[in-house]
Amino acid sequence: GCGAPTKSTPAPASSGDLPLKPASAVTLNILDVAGNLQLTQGMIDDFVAAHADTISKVTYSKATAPELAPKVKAQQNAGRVDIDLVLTGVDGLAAGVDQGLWQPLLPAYASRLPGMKDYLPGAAAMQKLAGDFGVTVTYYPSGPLIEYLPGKVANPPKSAQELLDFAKANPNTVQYARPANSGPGRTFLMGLPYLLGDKDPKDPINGWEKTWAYLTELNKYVEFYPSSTSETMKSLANGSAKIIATTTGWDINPRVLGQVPKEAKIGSLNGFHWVTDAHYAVVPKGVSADKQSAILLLLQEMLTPKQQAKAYDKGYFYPGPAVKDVPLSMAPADSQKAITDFGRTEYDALISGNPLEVPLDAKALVAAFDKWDREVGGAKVKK
Amino acid sequence: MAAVTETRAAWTHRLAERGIDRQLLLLGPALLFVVTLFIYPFFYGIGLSFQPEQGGPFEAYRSFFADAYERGTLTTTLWLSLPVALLNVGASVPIAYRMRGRFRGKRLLTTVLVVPITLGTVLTAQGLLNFLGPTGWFNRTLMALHVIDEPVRLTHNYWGVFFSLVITGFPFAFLLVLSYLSGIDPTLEKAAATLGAGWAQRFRRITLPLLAPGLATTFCLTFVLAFSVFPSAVLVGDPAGETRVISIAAWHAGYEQYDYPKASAIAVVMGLVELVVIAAVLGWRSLLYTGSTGGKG
Amino acid sequence: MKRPGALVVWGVVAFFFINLAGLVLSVVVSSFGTQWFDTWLPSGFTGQWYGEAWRDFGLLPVLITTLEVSALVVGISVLVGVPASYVLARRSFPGRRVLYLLFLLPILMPPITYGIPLATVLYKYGFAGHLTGVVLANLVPSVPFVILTMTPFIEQIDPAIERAARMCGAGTRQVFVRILAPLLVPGMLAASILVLVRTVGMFELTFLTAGPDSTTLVVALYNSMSAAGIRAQQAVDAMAVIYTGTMLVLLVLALRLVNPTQLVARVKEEDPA
Amino acid sequence: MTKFQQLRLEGVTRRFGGQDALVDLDLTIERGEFIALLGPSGCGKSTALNCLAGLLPLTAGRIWQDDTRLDTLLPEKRGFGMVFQNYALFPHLTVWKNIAFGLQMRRLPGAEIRRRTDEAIALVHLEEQARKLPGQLSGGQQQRVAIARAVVLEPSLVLMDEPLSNLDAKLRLEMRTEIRRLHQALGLTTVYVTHDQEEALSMADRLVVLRGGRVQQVGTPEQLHTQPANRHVADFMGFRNLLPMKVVTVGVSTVVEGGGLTLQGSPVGDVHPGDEVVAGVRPESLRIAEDGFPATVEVVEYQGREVAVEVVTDAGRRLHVRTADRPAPGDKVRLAVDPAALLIFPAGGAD
Amino acid sequence: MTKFQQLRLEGVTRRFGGQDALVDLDLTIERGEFIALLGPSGCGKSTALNCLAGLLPLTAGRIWQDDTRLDTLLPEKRGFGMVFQNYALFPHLTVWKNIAFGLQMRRLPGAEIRRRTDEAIALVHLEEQARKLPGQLSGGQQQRVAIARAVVLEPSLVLMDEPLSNLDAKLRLEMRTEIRRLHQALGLTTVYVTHDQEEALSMADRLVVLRGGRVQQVGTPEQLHTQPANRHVADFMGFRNLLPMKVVTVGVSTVVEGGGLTLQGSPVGDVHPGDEVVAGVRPESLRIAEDGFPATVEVVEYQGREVAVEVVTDAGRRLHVRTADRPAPGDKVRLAVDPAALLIFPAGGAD
Ligand SMILES: Nc1ncnc2c1ncn2[C@@H]1O[C@H](COP(=O)(O)OP(=O)(O)OP(=O)(O)O)[C@@H](O)[C@H]1O
Ligand SMILES: Nc1ncnc2c1ncn2[C@@H]1O[C@H](COP(=O)(O)OP(=O)(O)OP(=O)(O)O)[C@@H](O)[C@H]1O
Ligand SMILES: [Mg+2]
Ligand SMILES: [Mg+2]
Repeated sequence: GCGAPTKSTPAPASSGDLPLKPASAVTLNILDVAGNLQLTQGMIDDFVAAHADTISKVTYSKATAPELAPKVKAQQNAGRVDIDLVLTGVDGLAAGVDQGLWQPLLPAYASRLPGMKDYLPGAAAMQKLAGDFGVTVTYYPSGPLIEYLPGKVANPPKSAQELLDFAKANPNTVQYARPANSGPGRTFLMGLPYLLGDKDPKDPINGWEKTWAYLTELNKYVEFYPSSTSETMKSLANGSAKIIATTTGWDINPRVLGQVPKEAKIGSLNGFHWVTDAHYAVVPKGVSADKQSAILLLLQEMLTPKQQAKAYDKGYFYPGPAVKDVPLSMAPADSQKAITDFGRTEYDALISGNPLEVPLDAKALVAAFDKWDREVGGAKVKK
Repeated sequence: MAAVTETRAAWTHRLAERGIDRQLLLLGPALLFVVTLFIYPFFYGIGLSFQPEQGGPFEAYRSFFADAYERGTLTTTLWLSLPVALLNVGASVPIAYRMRGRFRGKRLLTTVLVVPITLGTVLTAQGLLNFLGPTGWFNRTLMALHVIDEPVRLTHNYWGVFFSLVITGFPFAFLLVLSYLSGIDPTLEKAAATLGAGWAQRFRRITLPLLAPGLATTFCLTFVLAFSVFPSAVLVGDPAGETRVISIAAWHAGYEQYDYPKASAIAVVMGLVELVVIAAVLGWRSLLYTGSTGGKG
Repeated sequence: MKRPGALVVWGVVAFFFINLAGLVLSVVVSSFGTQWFDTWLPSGFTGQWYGEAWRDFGLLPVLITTLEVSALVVGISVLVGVPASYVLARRSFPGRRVLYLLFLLPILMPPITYGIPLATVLYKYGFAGHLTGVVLANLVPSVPFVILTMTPFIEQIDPAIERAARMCGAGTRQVFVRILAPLLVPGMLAASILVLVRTVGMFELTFLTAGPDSTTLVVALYNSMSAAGIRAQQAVDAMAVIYTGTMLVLLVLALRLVNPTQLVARVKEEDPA
Repeated sequence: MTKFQQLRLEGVTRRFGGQDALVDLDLTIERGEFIALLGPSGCGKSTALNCLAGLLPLTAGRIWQDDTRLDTLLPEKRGFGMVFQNYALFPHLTVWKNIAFGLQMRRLPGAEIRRRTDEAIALVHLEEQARKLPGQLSGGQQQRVAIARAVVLEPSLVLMDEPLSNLDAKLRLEMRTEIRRLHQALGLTTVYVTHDQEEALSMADRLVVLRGGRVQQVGTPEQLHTQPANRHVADFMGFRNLLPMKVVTVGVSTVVEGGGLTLQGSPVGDVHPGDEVVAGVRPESLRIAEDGFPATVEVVEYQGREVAVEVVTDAGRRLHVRTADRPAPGDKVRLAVDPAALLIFPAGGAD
Repeated sequence: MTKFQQLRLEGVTRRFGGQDALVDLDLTIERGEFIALLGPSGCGKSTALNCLAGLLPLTAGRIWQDDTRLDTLLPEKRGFGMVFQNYALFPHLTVWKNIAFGLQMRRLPGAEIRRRTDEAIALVHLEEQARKLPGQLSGGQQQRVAIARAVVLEPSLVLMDEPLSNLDAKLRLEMRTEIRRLHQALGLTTVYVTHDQEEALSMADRLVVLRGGRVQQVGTPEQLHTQPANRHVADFMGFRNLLPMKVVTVGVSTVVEGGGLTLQGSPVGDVHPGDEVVAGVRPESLRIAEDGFPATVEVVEYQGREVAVEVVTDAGRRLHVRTADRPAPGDKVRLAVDPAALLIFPAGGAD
């Protein structure tokens, strides 16, 4: 049978023991739906260079998370899976779990991935979220944070209420992107219940009364919600927005890239909890045993501190490494330079000084998006 | 033997009278494509829309129509696509009409008019955001000229999507209209001129009716294009509000909620609405003259 | 021969184009800019974004695939679509309307309804995952598109001319090649350009059926635009410029070869005075 | 392309949405014959040609070429040539290419195509226009291209639909001669539609007169000219004066009277004393003669050697006369008619 | 729509890409005149009409309507009517609507439009076809629509480009009469292109003969018929026999000789003994007479009352003769020609 993804279709799961090493070198097709390659491509290329007998060649392709499931599903239905490894965020992972697309790697092969034992606490929490299917490869605490140009905002708000007051006083200058299209947008959304002390921060429909009230009130002073984070960055840079929502990565990387003036500053709201984020490696069902074994070897290597240090990148997923004891000094030189120039000393204190929370699961998140779209984003149109 | 050929001849003759003969084989390859590559997947999709996870076979449709927020996407989309299609076709006609005949620089002008077709959604979106944005050249110029004091907001709302659809849709319509127009015998207009018809009357009474079949097709195609707008509604529009078009709803259902039956149902609704509009247009067209648009010789 | 209408028309056209030029230019300028905040021009210029885009997406093979796919799709859909539209335009036979509707559907239905099952079918028979699959999938909306646009063109041609050709002993194939095709050139060109644009811009079907080595430019572009990750605006602009540049080259080539407005049948127009 | 011996039309009928354009046409065309179709505008001449060519499907009837049935064959398989009434030139091909087209379809060697095309172009005097497109030609030039395009193929049957209508007198005469010459030299069979009696009479071996889609008469030019089968054919063959009268006596010479005139003539078909009849006489058969009946000249039209005169008899009958004399309007003249030149048709006519 | 007194063409010239289609046409058309343009195919007749109608811009020259300059005016402002050689009927309008179109453009009241349209339809006998589209009409029917469409407007100037070429003889005669009648009744001014000399001679007040875009002669029908200005006009006016000869004596009667013949004729223009000349005689002016020169009959064509005969003189000259006698091919005949009927033109011709 073939067709659109349905939950029941079983795909051939190559269970049983995998060889330790592929019989002969394999080629891997890697699909990245999370922008993860920016952090890990170097690790993978290193591995391939060093272990040509295991992986002879890698092809990379990129897509957006929602497109992942249909594509994998179509291939699995037809019995020809040509995606061997997927690098994804929470959303893509969950979509695949929901559809039964992934090959469970854990706990069967946990022993082959010793690096998993050294996860940072936040990364470990994120790994729990992934269940048996994904292997966390990079991790960061994310946000919510606010960003502003010191020249335009002398007294940045220090709490959620102050942010609202600021928006009131300066209408149309506070911006966050539509959560469904933006990491900082959704982090801001998921972070609010903690800031406002909502009943159940994990239940957007029944537990977020204060959050929704707050967003509705804020909405009055927000001109519009861009559909990408880059847009908010642009607004900040050209002065049409004064305060925008951001995360650690979105703070550092755009400044490195010159999207946002270097002098931009971040601020945090009193009592915020980090809503963490991570990228996972998953293997679709139907991938041959040889390839799976090669992937396990690759992941094993990727979780070593030496490789993890590459995740510092240019601050895109700051800090980035998922495992302990990976100081910046281990990172490549250009990465170190970028972080030294554009990084912030206050991050260490903020990360250690605020609680870490895992994000909403996929279902709850979609529900939150939907509610946000209807009640906040869509409220601008008079129907 | 003779009798056999005779009956065969009679048989083909009878079929030919009903308009069936070997020429219809020319339809073959196209049919093959559509049947093998489209029909099955299409019915699969339709079938899927009647198999929601819970509820009866019409649950997916019911939930779409019961929810004002979802249902509203229909009007939103029509409110965007109908004016755009009308404007695109409507603007192409006078421009193309001016460009009949030969004149120097015609090829250049045509090329320039058709060039926006190459822009693609992304460049158009980026350009609109850059150019019409609050600090874009457009607002800068207007402010420099003191036409306005505050930047006007032309992106992330209805107008952003509208402009983007005009930019991508206009050359499309123009190219078709111009080509259709070139197929009309210019002598007919001359004849009308000698009968005292001024250019407006010539246009309305002669050119327009002869152009109508082409216009109908052009309108349908531009309309369909605008109706299924997706990327620009997200990129330069306000995807949660003003420009939450129906494809966003379908996308949302399919690729965010993973509710494929509902996504299919929305897509089917989309197709049906388009079909209604097109049927209206083609029905109107079939009332008009269709045939060759040349005179004698 | 100046009429007031003409002035208005050209005025509007000119306004449209000035803005359009500004729009395009703003992207081009931005793609060469280092930093561009609240100013008329970027603070500096660089070509680095193109280099980055080129490297990040391995654009050379992507461009080649794009060209191959679009040439194949355009060629096949014209070859298959024109004869079919001929029959639909010229002949009346039982079931003609049903067929017309059938050909209309693939254009009407968003790929979301049939994309996944289509990709499944193509994967099942081993077509998807490489060029063939991408081409086949793109033909699904393209063939009907050609049929739809060509029908009015064919109706415009005087059937007596075809009859004359038959009397000269030309069979159906020759009537097509020698008589109809040249007369339909403007139509076929218009249809081809539009199919080309649609194919190069067709994201969903291409993505669903493309393999790792058969992605086209638009897939790369969309990913640069909307895939997760932080990318410099300028890099996206650069990608968009590359995309547009490619299309522009194709379009100008096409227009050089044939002038869509000059229907050879109509040489009665005045020659330039 | 094989030469046939005979072409038989059996009950060929063509209807357009309930309206008859051609009814029950039976005709046998022998190889090498030159047949002219004549008849008033809209009588079905072009329809008949189109049916023969296979361009219009028959509503009923059959066409046989010797023993093969022709009406189910595609036009391009019949190997006929046709000059269309509205030319139907290929607008995108030059004159030369228009004419060469058929030869190219036959895949003849290039040299032969060139030779024959050039010959055909010379035949219709279009050497100077050979590189022009049809849209750049005058009406008559276009028509000549159409003729050349059809005859260059030397087809077994040529169908010509008013091929000379847009040519001037001189060229028309010349083309007539050329067409006849080709017809004879190449042993073609020709079916020729014309509205010009003189053309039909001078060129054809046999004439077919149609009216309202129905055959009125088939015969040699002479038969038609001298013995039209009914008053419609007579009307069409130039018997411009058709006078309703009554038969007085039948005998060696039949006498009819009416409208103040009593005339003698030759009956066509059965007439009996007392019958209502129509007496037909050509303008050129009316003589100005002393012993004739009186009439007054009303209109005189100059026509070169002769003048066309319209006269009114004393009883108010209007008659057309053609004469080399030059009467002036208002003149009183006396007119006579030779009994052999006055034909008497039953009034009902054989519709 | 105002009636004018005079229409003046001054040096009207039209070139198509370097090729002259009409050169330096000077012509004054008085109100109420009926002018016929004649000339061989491709001589520029349609071009002249199109220039007058404003459908083709002039390459040079001017057109004046009384004191207003016309050639800069848009066609729709000139208020002329035109019958196109290729009809140019509106394919999407029925016969009725095609004819009513011009009236509707004038915003006449509905009742009047209906009345006048119906009248025009009756005039051309198309009552039964009124609801058909042009594509469903026969060639002659289409042509009649074109005529009706132009005359229904009763324009101050009617331009007709071979309006009767596709009609049968009977209808053509009738239409001719109608056109003349309308011309006179409505006081129209008419410019009429035809390839049919007889038509031109019988209808027009003045004829303009063109050749290769240049005027050859302007005059009354009679002048043209009897005194063609040069051998080209003669050729065109039916002097089918044009014999290159040499002048022997000039005097009361000019004697020419050549090709074994010695003939007497009337010179047109200056000729001197010894000049190379062309002697022209119509086929109908050659008589079979005992005292004539001998010739052998080659071809005999039946043409109704008369036959067209091609003879060859003993010296091999080919001559066309029209006679009521019926010689048979191979017969020896003797031919004579009246000196008044033999015109002698200088050989150079006045091109
Ligand atoms: N558009 C054009 N381009 C080039 N040459 C042209 C064009 N139109 C007409 N001609 C040429 O101009 C000459 C005059 O053409 P015109 O149509 O006036 O002839 P005509 O006298 O009406 O002939 P006919 O009796 O055959 O209709 C012809 O030789 C024709 O080939
Ligand atoms: N497609 C059509 N639909 C309806 N009626 C038609 C169609 N074609 C021809 N007719 C009618 O059939 C009749 C015969 O037409 P046909 O063309 O054979 O006439 P014709 O003898 O060639 O006349 P002409 O001498 O005027 O060309 C005409 O009355 C015409 O109106
Ligand atoms: Mg006809
Ligand atoms: Mg002409």
